[in-house]
Amino acid sequence: MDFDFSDVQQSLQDSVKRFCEREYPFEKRQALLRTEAGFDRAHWATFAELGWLGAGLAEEVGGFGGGPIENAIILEQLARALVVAPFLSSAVIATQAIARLALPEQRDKLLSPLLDGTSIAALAHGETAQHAFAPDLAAKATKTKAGYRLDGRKVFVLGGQAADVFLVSARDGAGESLFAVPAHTPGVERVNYHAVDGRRVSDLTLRGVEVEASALIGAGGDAADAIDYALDYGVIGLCAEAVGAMDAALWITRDYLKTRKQFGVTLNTFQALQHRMADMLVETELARSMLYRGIAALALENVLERRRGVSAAKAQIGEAGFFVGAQAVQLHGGIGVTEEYIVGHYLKRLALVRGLFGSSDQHLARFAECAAGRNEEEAAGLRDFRPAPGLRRRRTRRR
Amino acid sequence: MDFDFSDVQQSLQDSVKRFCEREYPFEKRQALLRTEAGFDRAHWATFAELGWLGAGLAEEVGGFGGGPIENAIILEQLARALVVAPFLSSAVIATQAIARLALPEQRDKLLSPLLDGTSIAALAHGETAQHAFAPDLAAKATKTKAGYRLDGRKVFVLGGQAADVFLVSARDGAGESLFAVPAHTPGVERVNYHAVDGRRVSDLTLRGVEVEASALIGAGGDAADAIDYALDYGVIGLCAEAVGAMDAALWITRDYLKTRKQFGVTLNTFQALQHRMADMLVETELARSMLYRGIAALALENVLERRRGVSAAKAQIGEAGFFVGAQAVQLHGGIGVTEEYIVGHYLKRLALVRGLFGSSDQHLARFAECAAGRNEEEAAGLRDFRPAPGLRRRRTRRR
Amino acid sequence: MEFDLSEADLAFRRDKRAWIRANLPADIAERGRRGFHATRSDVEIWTRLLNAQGWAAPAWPAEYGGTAWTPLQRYLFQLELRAAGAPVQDQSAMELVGPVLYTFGSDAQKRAYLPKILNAETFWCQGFSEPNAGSDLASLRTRAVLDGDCYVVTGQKTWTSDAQRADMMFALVRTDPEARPQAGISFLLIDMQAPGVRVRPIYTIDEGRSVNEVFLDDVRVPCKNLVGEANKGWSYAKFLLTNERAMSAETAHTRADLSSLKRFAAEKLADPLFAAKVSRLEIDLMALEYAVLRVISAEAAAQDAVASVLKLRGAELRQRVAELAVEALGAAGLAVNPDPTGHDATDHPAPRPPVPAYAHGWLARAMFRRATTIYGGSNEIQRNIIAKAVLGL
Amino acid sequence: MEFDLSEADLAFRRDKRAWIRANLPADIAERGRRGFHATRSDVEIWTRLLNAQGWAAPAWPAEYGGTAWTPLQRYLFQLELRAAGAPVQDQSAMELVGPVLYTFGSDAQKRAYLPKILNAETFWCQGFSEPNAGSDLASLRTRAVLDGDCYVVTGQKTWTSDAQRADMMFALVRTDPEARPQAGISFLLIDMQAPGVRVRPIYTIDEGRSVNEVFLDDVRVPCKNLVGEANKGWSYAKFLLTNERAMSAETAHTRADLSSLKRFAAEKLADPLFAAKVSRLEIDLMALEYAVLRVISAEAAAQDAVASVLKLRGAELRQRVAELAVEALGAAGLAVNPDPTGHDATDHPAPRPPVPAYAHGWLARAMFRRATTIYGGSNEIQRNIIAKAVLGL
Repeated sequence: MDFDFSDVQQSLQDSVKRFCEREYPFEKRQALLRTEAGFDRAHWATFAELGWLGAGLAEEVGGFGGGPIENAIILEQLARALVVAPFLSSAVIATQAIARLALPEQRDKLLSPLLDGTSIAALAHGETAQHAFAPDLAAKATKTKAGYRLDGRKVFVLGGQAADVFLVSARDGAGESLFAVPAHTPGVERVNYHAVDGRRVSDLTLRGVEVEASALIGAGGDAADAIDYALDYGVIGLCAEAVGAMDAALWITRDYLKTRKQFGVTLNTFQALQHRMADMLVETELARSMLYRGIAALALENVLERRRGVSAAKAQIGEAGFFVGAQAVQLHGGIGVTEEYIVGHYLKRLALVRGLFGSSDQHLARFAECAAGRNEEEAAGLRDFRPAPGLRRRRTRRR
Repeated sequence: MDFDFSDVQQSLQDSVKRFCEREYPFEKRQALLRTEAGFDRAHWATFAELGWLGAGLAEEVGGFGGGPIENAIILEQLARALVVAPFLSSAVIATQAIARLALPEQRDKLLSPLLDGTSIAALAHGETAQHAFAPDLAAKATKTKAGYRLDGRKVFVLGGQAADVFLVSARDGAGESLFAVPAHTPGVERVNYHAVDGRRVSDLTLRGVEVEASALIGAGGDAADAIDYALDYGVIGLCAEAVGAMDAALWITRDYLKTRKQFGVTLNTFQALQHRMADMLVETELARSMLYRGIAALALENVLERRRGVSAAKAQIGEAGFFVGAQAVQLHGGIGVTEEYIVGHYLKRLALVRGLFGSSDQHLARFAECAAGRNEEEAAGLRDFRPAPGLRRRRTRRR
Repeated sequence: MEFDLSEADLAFRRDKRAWIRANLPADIAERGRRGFHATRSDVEIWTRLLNAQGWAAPAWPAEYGGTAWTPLQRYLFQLELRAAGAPVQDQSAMELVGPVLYTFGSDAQKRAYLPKILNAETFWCQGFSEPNAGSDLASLRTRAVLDGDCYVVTGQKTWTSDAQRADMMFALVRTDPEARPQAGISFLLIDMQAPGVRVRPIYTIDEGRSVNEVFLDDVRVPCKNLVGEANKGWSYAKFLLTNERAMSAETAHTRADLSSLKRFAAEKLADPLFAAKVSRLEIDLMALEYAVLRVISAEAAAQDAVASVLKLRGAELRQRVAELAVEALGAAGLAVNPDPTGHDATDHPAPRPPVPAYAHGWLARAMFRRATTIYGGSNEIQRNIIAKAVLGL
Repeated sequence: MEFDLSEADLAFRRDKRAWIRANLPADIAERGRRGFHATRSDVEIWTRLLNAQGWAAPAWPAEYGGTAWTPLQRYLFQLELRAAGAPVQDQSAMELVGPVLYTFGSDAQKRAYLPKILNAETFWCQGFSEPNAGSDLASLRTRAVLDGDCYVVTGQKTWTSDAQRADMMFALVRTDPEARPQAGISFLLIDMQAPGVRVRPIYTIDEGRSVNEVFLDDVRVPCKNLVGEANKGWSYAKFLLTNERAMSAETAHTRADLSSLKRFAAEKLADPLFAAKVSRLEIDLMALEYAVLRVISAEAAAQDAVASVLKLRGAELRQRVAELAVEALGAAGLAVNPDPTGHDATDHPAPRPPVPAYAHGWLARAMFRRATTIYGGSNEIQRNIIAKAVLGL
């Protein structure tokens, strides 16, 4: 085990930090959020140049030989600066879904535009506000002469507003399939709105949407596992965002307490507030520990064990994050609930993390389901963390 | 509404306080607990003389015209002094079960010895460690020439060691029935042990126990509702004990903090401890409020509404009580976990309250079940608290 | 002791419920039940309907237009108002400045202001908090200098609720800079239209506008707008802040929220973990309701110990009910959902999301209610008070 | 970064598991898994078996009889020991005084004591706490006065774990009453059989005896029993208290408890609310386990921030697992359930209740573990430390 950064990881982190300092100071961020798009496409080009869009992909599929750790490094730093670019939705979830599902001959064509930043993708999977993991798909794909016709409705498509292409899940004869649907295909109706943290999301209605045969990703009927995998990747990405937001909120609050005076003394002299801060630190460090545990789980071959680890991370970090965010606001007092001050925006980000891709309780239930029938005796402790050799991520650049 | 004591209630409280001060200082209590019986029969005679054993019974059944309020007044004070006499089990639960179930012609014969203190009764109903409210009775009663033969097993019979007579529930042809079984009837095997707070409890095995026909309480087959009612009475009694224990633990801890020095100052100067104490006060006062709400619920004619209110009280007070008890120990530090200091014994009492007659979660579930199908619109607020006139307790002595 | 409602109180409650249902305009009720902000027009219409019955400010003495209801009856009336979705009236006027005026105001002030409050003709806001004087109110700096028959007021107020719709502000100002902090403060009534008054919105994390900064630059306030005596303002403010403390639990609001939640989340309640959270909330609310009743019913033992509990726990429950609603809504609870009345929105409103009508407002409430444990004395301040005043620590 | 166990560590773990299963006597394992107190005899047998392998004190340097295992391997070994129900060894000796002796002790002290610790021939107890010196250790008053080749020790120690079975005590005593509190303290080794040593039990709320008062009346302690230099005892004590801080989370204990709970409470786990509580506990434990691994693996960022978290959260989890077990047992969890080994019981033991064997000990643990958030620096003290040392508040 090794919890320290490699040199390559360290320089990746430094590079994201530099970007955020230069391009994403809070006031600039707030102005950007007030624009229609809510994000700057020029930033995306920078992400591509710096290699971040392929940071979580193996080299043989055109990536940089990284994995969830590298994605987490990027997402943690982006979350510290409250960046709202669709990194998680396109560069993590959509990219991982394609890398997992696409046939070797499709892969390059689908991934290249995502990795070089010319195209942004979004997974359009969920169909009701309540869906969490595996919705019973109502969207359907019908075989046509030229390809497929898609009909259905998708809600809360993360990063939907910026997307050039949607990865639309639909049921066909064979099972669940995933189709790459250009956003401006006739019959695709997109309604954009804002998520709590300013991220742009969309609802899609697909009515008789005609796509070519090549829009089908994978062999057809085989998409369920890949979608599940990509969403687990997304959940861990959210957890990384949470850890970044928690840590930032914690230390901003610490600094505030040391300067803000009340009753003639600075607030940091009040023991009750010191202890609250201590509790926040406890939650933050345990959340980070859990994030590492969740990243390890992503590599597990046994799907139940993977889900169990991912859900454990989501349930724990979702709640811990909201606690830290809410207490950061509380310790700030009135200014904490204003739009013009940064700390409330961390709470919003943490509220999104808690609620997105399944609530804490839904993940708690999934955790328990995945554990049913598990050999506790054998699994006690760390045994269950052992990844299967076949799926271990490549670590060619590891120190 | 009127939350203040009447004169009669005030003098009842004073009288219990005086008894506890005289007869139940902590050291004497500890010595008493080390005796085989764990309680002093002479105290029971005093309870009878002072009228406490019938304090919760209407005058027409030989009581003193009181109800659950009067029982709560007594139990709260007894709990403050950590009294372990079987008051709850005999003078509340068993007495209420009889008063509710017995035919008019049985009532006096059954109740008199309980009210004059010559006999102590205990309800023997639960059959497994997991039973909470309405166990599916395995104990059975078979009609014989002379009366009934009883067979079965009862566990965690509260106040069982001191009991002269057991009220044994059993299934017969007609339904659930309740039998008054003298403790020394052949075939009754009793194993006594200690509950966490020092109370004596028993497991009973009944093998071919022959009782007379007159042992049947009520008309036969009709005991389920009365047992349910008596146990609800018992739950509210437990809640009253909890409130007494919480309040006592709170103020003892307060006094300790004001005298105990550490790092050169008394502990009460530490804000984090002040705030913990504030949280304990909040829980204590809300528990008392809930106790009153629960007492009001006991009088409701609608059984679902009664259970709903009783379970709400148990779920809330059980958890609040344990919190206050545990924090009282915590704030004391090492001395809090010693057997020779009083505060840990409040925690034990509060642990019993939390666990007995159904866990907090079991009561939470019962609360939700009872609320299903309820007209929320009509019930919003206080409407549901309205007792049916028929079951309003008599208040002849009310100021 | 008697823990039940009397027949008379039950009848009172039934009557008021029936009257409210018959008289509250349906469109206003619908907006209220959906959690939209009450528009000034809604408040005017409803307050005037109540005022025609003599019920606009039940807690006021009858001679000033109040009722002779008992505190318990007033509480029951509140429960019915909230349950019906009636708009919240101008609390700054009804609950805060009104009682100060009829207790300490001049006859001229009473005549000038009280009837217009009762009839929702004048809306008020409270000018107490200042930057750098949050929980430590006595350190306020806005000063008022006597100049002829006017005070000239200069300073800045903040966290001023509803200043954007208010006609008048009641403010604490420093009239004697030499005196010790509490002693040199006066209580002034300031016309929001007066020259030198400028209101700047403070948008909050619900992306709404309910609080403001108010800048006062050489604002001339007639001396007749001084309430009571000069330099005695602190005692009027204390009177005001301890007034109606039993209402600070806001249980009627939480009860109404909980009812809404149960209506729209019926399906979600099949999930035992969610149902348990709702039950725990309801049970905590039941306890708090009875704590309120103990204070209202003037239980001797409750007056200190319990009253201090109400604000603290009440604020927590208001947060919890909104969070549960957001959770029940799933993804729809994560969508920014601007108020369709357009009232009080920010200058850059988000587009409306395609979510069901019942989802409206819950996310905004969950966010804004982080402030319930901050304003009116934060929960930390409440714990300080309990530790000192109740426990003597 | 690499968040998985290496093949070598997995192999290490498998090997140790196999050895423990093959060598731990079945009756001892059964007592351990049922949560009975380990008898001195059990500890002796097991420690000697380990010592024959050279594994009695893995953390010690190899030259003193330890192993060359990595901290991670030692942690894996702990997990396997606890999972198997192996008796907890003499922690005062292995983890506390042992490292002090091999680091600061004289050669004679090393020779005299270390081998006997490794072979469980000498059992130890810690004499630090005193009445009126709980969290504030430096205010201790027991004094040692030099008299010829002996120190004459007089005073009182309290909360002394296992003093009733100990052969030796390592104690902090005041040798220079004039110096400032920390400066005048020395570290002495005291024979528990020496004249003037008297042990009085402190029964705890589990109705067990694991702590004691130790009275020292003119106890003559040879000067050769002074560890290191006179008046430098405080620095040795600090060394000792920060040693093995990663172990303070006691995750291996909690993991073993959780496994037991899941075994006996399989039926209760069908209740979704109970299952959720168990899941939450397990998830919190998983997070804490990884926090331990971060410290053990010497992650640079973790050393201060995370280490301080371990004791605090670890203590809470030990409480929670015992409380969940009590809840799962229903009425059987409310029955006082004395240890059938009879060891360490009070002088007035309760009768054994007719409950299943798996119910044994859980109530006692739930009660006794209220102390986990008190001893070794209470959670309040831990929060103080985090606030000051980590957050710089």
